[in-house]
Amino acid sequence: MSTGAKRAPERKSKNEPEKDGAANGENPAANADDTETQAPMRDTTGTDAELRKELLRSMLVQRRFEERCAEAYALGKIGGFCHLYIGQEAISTGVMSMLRPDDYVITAYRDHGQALARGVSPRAIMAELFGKSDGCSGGKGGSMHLFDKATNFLGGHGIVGGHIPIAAGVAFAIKYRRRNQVCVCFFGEAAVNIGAFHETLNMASLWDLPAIFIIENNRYGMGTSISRSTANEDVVVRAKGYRMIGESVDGQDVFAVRECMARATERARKEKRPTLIEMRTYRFMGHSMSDAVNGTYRTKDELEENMKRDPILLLHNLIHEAGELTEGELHKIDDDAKAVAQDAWDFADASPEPAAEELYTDILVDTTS
Amino acid sequence: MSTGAKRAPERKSKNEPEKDGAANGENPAANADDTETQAPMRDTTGTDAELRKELLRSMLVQRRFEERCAEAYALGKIGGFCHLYIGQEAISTGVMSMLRPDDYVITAYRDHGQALARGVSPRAIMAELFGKSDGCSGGKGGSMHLFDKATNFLGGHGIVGGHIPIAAGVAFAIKYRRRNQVCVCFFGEAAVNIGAFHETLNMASLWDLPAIFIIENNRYGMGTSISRSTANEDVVVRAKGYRMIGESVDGQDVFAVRECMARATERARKEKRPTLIEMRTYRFMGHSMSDAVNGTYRTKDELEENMKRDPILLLHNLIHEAGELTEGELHKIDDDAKAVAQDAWDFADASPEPAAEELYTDILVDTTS
Amino acid sequence: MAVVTYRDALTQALREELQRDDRVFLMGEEVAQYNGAYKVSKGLLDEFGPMRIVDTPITELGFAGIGVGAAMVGLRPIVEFMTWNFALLAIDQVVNAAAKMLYMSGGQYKMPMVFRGPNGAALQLSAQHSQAWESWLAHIPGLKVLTPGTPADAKGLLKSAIRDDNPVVFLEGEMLYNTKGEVPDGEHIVPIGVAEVKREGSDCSIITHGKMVLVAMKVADELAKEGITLDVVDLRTIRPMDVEAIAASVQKTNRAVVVEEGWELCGVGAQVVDFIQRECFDDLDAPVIRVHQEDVPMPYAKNLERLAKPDAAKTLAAVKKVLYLD
Amino acid sequence: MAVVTYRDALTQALREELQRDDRVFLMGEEVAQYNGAYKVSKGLLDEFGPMRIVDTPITELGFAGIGVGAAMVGLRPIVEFMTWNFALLAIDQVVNAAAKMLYMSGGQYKMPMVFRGPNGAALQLSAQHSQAWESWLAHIPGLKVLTPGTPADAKGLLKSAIRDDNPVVFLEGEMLYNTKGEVPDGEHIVPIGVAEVKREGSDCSIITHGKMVLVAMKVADELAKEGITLDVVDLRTIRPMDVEAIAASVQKTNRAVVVEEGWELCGVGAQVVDFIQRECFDDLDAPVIRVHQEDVPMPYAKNLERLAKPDAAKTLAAVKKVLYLD
Ligand SMILES: Cc1ncc(C[n+]2csc(CCOP(=O)(O)OP(=O)(O)O)c2C)c(N)n1
Ligand SMILES: Cc1ncc(C[n+]2csc(CCOP(=O)(O)OP(=O)(O)O)c2C)c(N)n1
Ligand SMILES: [Mg+2]
Ligand SMILES: [Mg+2]
Repeated sequence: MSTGAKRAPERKSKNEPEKDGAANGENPAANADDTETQAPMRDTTGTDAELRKELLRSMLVQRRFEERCAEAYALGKIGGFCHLYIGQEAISTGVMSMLRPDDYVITAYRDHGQALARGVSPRAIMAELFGKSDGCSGGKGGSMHLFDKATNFLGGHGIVGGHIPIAAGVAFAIKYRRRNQVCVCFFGEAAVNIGAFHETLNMASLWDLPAIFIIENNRYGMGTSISRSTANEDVVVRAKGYRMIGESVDGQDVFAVRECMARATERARKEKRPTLIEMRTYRFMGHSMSDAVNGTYRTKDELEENMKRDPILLLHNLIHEAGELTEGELHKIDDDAKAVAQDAWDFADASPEPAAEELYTDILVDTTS
Repeated sequence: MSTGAKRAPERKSKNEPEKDGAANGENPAANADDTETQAPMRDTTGTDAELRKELLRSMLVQRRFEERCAEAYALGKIGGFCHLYIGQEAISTGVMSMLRPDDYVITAYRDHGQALARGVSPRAIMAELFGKSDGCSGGKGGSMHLFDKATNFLGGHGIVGGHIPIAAGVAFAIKYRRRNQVCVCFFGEAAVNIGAFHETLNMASLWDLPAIFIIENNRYGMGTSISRSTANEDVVVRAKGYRMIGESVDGQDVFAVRECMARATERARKEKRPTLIEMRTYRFMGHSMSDAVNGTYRTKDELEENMKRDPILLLHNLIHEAGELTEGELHKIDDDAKAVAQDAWDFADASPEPAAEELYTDILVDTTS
Repeated sequence: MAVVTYRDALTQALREELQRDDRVFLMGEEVAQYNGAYKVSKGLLDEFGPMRIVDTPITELGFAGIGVGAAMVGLRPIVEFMTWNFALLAIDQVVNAAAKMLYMSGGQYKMPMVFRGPNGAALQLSAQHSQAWESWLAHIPGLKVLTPGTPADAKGLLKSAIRDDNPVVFLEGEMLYNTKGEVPDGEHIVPIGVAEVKREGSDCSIITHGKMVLVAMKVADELAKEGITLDVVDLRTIRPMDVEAIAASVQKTNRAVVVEEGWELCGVGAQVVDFIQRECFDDLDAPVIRVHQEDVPMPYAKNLERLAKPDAAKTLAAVKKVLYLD
Repeated sequence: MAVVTYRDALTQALREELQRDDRVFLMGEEVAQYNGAYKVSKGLLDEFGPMRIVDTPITELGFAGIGVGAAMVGLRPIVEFMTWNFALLAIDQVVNAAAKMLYMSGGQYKMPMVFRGPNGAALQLSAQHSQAWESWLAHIPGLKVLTPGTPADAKGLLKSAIRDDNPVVFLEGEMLYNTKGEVPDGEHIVPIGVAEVKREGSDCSIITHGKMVLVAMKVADELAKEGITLDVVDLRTIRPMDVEAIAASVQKTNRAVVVEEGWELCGVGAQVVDFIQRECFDDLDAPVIRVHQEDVPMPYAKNLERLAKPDAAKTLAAVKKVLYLD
C-alpha cells in the first residue's frame, strides 16, 4: 500500500534521542511494504480511469490558473501578497476528491489551489485576485482571503496558525449538531510551531472533534527550512502528545493523499476522532511573488530535483503509461485547463471595480436573531 | 533507583491508542526496578543526615510560613489572590537544593514556597504579601509577583504560561554568554496546554538552551482536573514532539526530585540540552484563598488519601525511622520554622506602607547604556 | 421590579437566551462544573448539559478561535474570558478573525458571537490582573463593545448581545457582580448603541460607563447637597458610541468631565473629548477634564492601589475644576 | 550629509549599535539568513554571526518572551516582528511582561529591549495585514513608543531606542523603507520624547507622526501655493508625548488638524485633541479636526483601499475646514 509513511530519502533527519518510528506506528494502515516516496506512484485507490482523468484535470486547472496569476501579478492586475500553490496540487486535488459537498474546508493564505479544487468558480477567484466586484469575496479579501459559502470554503486566512482553532470550532459545531460532516484544515509545516496549533490539537482530541488537520510540508516557511525552525522534523510525532492519530504521506502522490484521507474521513465520521496528517510536498515557486524561486535559501539543484516529482507529471505519466488516454486526449485536458484560466481572466478583467459605497458595507450586519 | 517514573496507581489513564511508555523510555535513568509512587520513600541520593535535616527544615519553613499566610489573609493583612503551595514543598526544596546560587529560577503565581526555598528572605516575602515597603517587590507585586534579584529569583508571574518563554530567554542569555548556569522554570500541569509552552519548548530544544521546565502536576488547574483539560495526561510525551528528554517523577519524594534534577542540571550544563520534567504532586489547599479545599471538584476522600503522602511527613518519618534525629530535635526544627514565620509576620506588620510617591516610581528607568 | 445583583442579572440573561435559542452555548474556563470563576454561570451546566456549557483548558487563543469557527457555521457562541486580562492572548482571534470575517468574506460570513468576562481592576490583584481594555476594543471596526454599569443594563444588554448577529465584546466588572439594582420583570432588552442619562442635571455633564457609573452617581449625590446638579450620561455602549446623547447633554450643561477606569493615553475619554470638542465647540464653557487610572501599572499595596484608581474624590475635584470652583 | 533610504538608515543604526555593545542582538523571523523580510537586517548575519542575528520559528509569543527573559538578565534584545499585525499574538509579552516587569519587581528588573517592525498598511495587503497599532501601544504605561517618519529620525531614534534601558516599541513603515532623506554623518542620535516642527507656518498646525509626516509635508507644499502656511509637528514619539510642542504650535496657529494612519476611535489623534483642548482651550479658533483611516477593516480592492486610507486630499480638506475655507 502506498501510504508513503516512510521518510523520503532526501529528508534530513535530526540527531534524535530516540528513533522508534512511533509516529507512523500509529498509522493502522502502515505496513512493511510501504513504497519509498521516490518510487513510481501506483494507483491503489481503485479509482477508475474516469476519476484519474478528473484528478488530472483538477490539478491542471490549478496549475494553468496560477501560471496566469503570475502573469497578472507582473502586469499589476493582482496586487498585494500572492502565494502560489504550484507543485502542491496533488494535495488539494486528492483531499477534495475525498470530501462531500457538505464538508467544510479552511486554509491559510496559499489558497488558490484549494479553492479551485473545492469547486469555487475560477471566474470568481480570478475576479477576487483582480480586486473586482464579482470576486468570491466581493473584492475585499484578495488572494489571501478567498471565501465561498456555496462550497463551504471558509477562507483564506492570513495569520499563520490563526485558522487552526477556527477549524476546530467548525468541527465543534458539527459535533454540537450531531452531524457527520468533517472539517479539513490546511496549513504549512511552519505553522506547527505556533501556539494556536498546540492549543487546538489538544481540544480537538479532548473533545473528539471531527477535524482533519493537514500539514502541507513543503519544507520551507518563507526562507526558513524546517530543520531551522522545528526541533523535531518528524512533525507528526506531536500527534502523540495529544493522543491523536498522526500519519505522514507523500503529498506528490494523489493516490497516497486519497488513501490517507479515506482513513481520516472514516475516523472523523465514524469514530468522531480528529487526525493529524503530514503531506510531504514541495513548493515550486517562491514563497510569494516577491520571493526568488531559488538562490537565497534553497539551491537550484534542490528545486530541480524536486520538480522531477511534479505531481501533475507523475499522474500524467501514470495515465499515459496505462494507455488510458491518448497523447491527444491528454493535450485536450491541458487545453481545457488553459481555457478555464483564460475565461477566468477575461471575466475578471471585465468585472467592474467594487462601487465606492462598498467600502462601508459588510462591517456589521443589521440583523438579530 | 527511585525516579518514580512509573505511573502512580491512582493516576487514571485515558484510553490511548498506543501505550508504548515512550515518554519514560527517554529517561536514561529509568529502569525496571523503579519504585511505585506509593512505595515508601528511600534516600538514594547519598545525602547525609545533615542535608536531610536541612531539606526538612526548608520544607517546614514553607509550611509554617504559609499557614500564617492563610491566617493573615483571613485577617485582611494579605489581599488579592493568594495561592498556597502547601503539599508541594518537596518540589521547591528538592529542586533548589540542586541549584547553584548563580542559576536562575522563575515561576508562576504560586510562588511563596519556591521563593523561600530559593533563599529569598521570609521577612521580605511576608512584607510583600502585606503590601509593605520592605517587601521583596517593594509592595508593588504582592503574592503573585515575588521578585528577588539577589537570589536570581525572577518572579512570580500571573499569566498562565506567560513566564515559560521568559525562562527560555534567560537560558538564551546563558548560552549567549557561554556560561554554564541553568534556568529552572516552574509551572502547573494546566499550563502545558497553552501556546506559550509549545512555542518555547520547540525553541529551547532547537537552540540547545540550558533550561529545565518543571511541570508541577498537582492534577488540577483551578477546578479542572487534568483529565478534563488535557488530551494526553501523560504530559511528558509532549517532550518527544520537541526532541527533548522528558522525565516524570514523584514530586512528594524530595530525593526523587533531587535525583531527577541531578540529571537535568548535568544535561543543561554539560550537554547544553533542556529537559521537561513532570513532578507529580497534590495541592492540599484550595486553588487560592477563595476556593474551597474540597467538595466542589475533588472529594474529601481524594484529598485525605493524598495527604497521607504529605512530603514533610514522608521525610520526617524517614529521618525518624533512621534514628537520625530525636523527637525533640525534630520538634525543634518545627519550632524554628514557626519562629521564622512569626518573625516574618512581625517584620511585615511593622514595615511601613509604601510612600505615596512610590506610585509613580519604577515605571521607567531614566538610564541609557 | 425585582432587586437583583449584577451577577444574577447576567445569569438570568444567559439562562433566558440559552432557553430561547439552542444554537447559543457558553464556553470558557471553569464555566461549567465550577459554576464560573465568579459564579455567573451558576446552575447552567445542570440545566443545559456539557455540550452547551463547556469547560475549556486554559487556552484562550484556542477556544476563542473555536468560538469563531462555531459562529461561522451558524452557532451562537458566548466565549467567557475568566478575566479580560487573559484575553490578550486571544486578541488576535477577536481582532483579526471575529471582527474582520464579514468584511474579508465580502459579507458571506457573519459572526453571531459574544466575548464576555470581567474587565478592569478588582482589589489588590496587581499589575497583570487589573487592566481595563475598552479603549483597545473600541478601536476596532467590526466589533460592538458594551460596558453595562447596572444590573438592569447588564441583563438587557447581554440579551441584546447574544441576539445580535455581530461579534459583541461584553465587559463586566468583578467589583460590580455583587452590586444590586432593580431589573424589570419579564423580557428586558436594552438596545445596543444607546446611552442613558442616569441622572438629570444642569451644571455639568459626567460622561462615563461601566464601573464608573456608580462613582459618578455618588458624586452627583454629593454635589447635589451643595446645590450643584450633574447630568450623568452612561454610555453603556462604547462602540458604536452614542454621540448624540453626549452632545445633547453637553449642549445643556456646557461643561463635561469624562470618567473611565482605564489609562489616560488614547483612552475612551480621549475619544469622548474629541467628539465633544467637535460637536459642541461653541457650547463649552471650560475644557473637558478627564478622570482615569493614574498612568502606572496597577500596584499591589492597598494604599497605592487606592491612589492609582479613579474615584469619587478625583471625579468631584474634576467637576469643581470645570465649574471653576477649585 | 548623505542621502539614504529609511531602510538603510535603520540598517546603519542596527549595525552601529551591534558594534558598539555586544549585549545587543537581533531576533525575529527571517532576520538572518534571508536578510530580513524587508531587508532591514541585510548583511548583519555575515558581520555578527548567528548568535547575535537570530532567525526564529514563526512563534511571535514565544520569541517576544525570549527577548523579555534575555533583557531581564542584562542582554539588550531587539525583537523584530515581521509586521506589527503578527505582534498581536505576542502582545501579552509586550504589555504584561516587558511593560510591567520593572514595576512588579519594585524596580529590580529593568527591560532594555526594543520591539520593532513595520506597522500600518502597505499596498493591497487587505484586512489582517494592514493595521496601525500605535494607539494601543501608547495606552500602556511602562513602554516608550516611537514612530519615525524620515530616514534621519529612523536612524537617530532607533539608536536611542537600543540604548534606552526601557522597553521601546519602534514602529516603522513598509511604505517608508524606500523613501530617501538626508541623514547626518557620524554619530546621529534623536532624543526620545521630543517632537520636531518639520515645517514652520502660521495658519494651521498639522500634528502627525510616522508615515503621515510625508503626507502632511505634501499638503503644506500644496497650500503654500495658495499662501496658506502650515506648522507641521512630527510627534516622533507617541509615548511619552511632547505636549509642550503641540501646545506651542497650536498657540501660534490657533487651529489644528491631527493626521494619523490608524482608525479613529481612541486613536492617537483623539489623545492629541484631548491635550489640545485642555492646554489651548482659549487659543482655538475652530474645533480640531482629525484625519485617519476610515472606520472599516482594510479592503483589498485597489480603489477601495485608496478610499479607506488617510491621504493628502483628505488632509487638505480638513485644513480648509478648520480655516473655514470649505
Ligand atoms: C503569525 C504570523 N507570523 C508571520 C507571518 C508572515 N508569514 C506569512 S507566511 C509565512 C511562512 C509560513 O510557512 P508555512 O506555514 O510552512 O506555509 P507555506 O507558506 O510554506 O505554505 C510567514 C512567516 C504571518 N502571516 N503570520
Ligand atoms: C492565561 C491565563 N488564563 C487564566 C488564568 C486564571 N488562572 C490562574 S491559575 C489557573 C489554573 C492554573 O493551573 P495549573 O497550571 O495547574 O497551576 P496550579 O494553580 O495548579 O499551580 C487559572 C485558570 C490566568 N492566570 N492566566
Ligand atoms: Mg511551508
Ligand atoms: Mg495544577
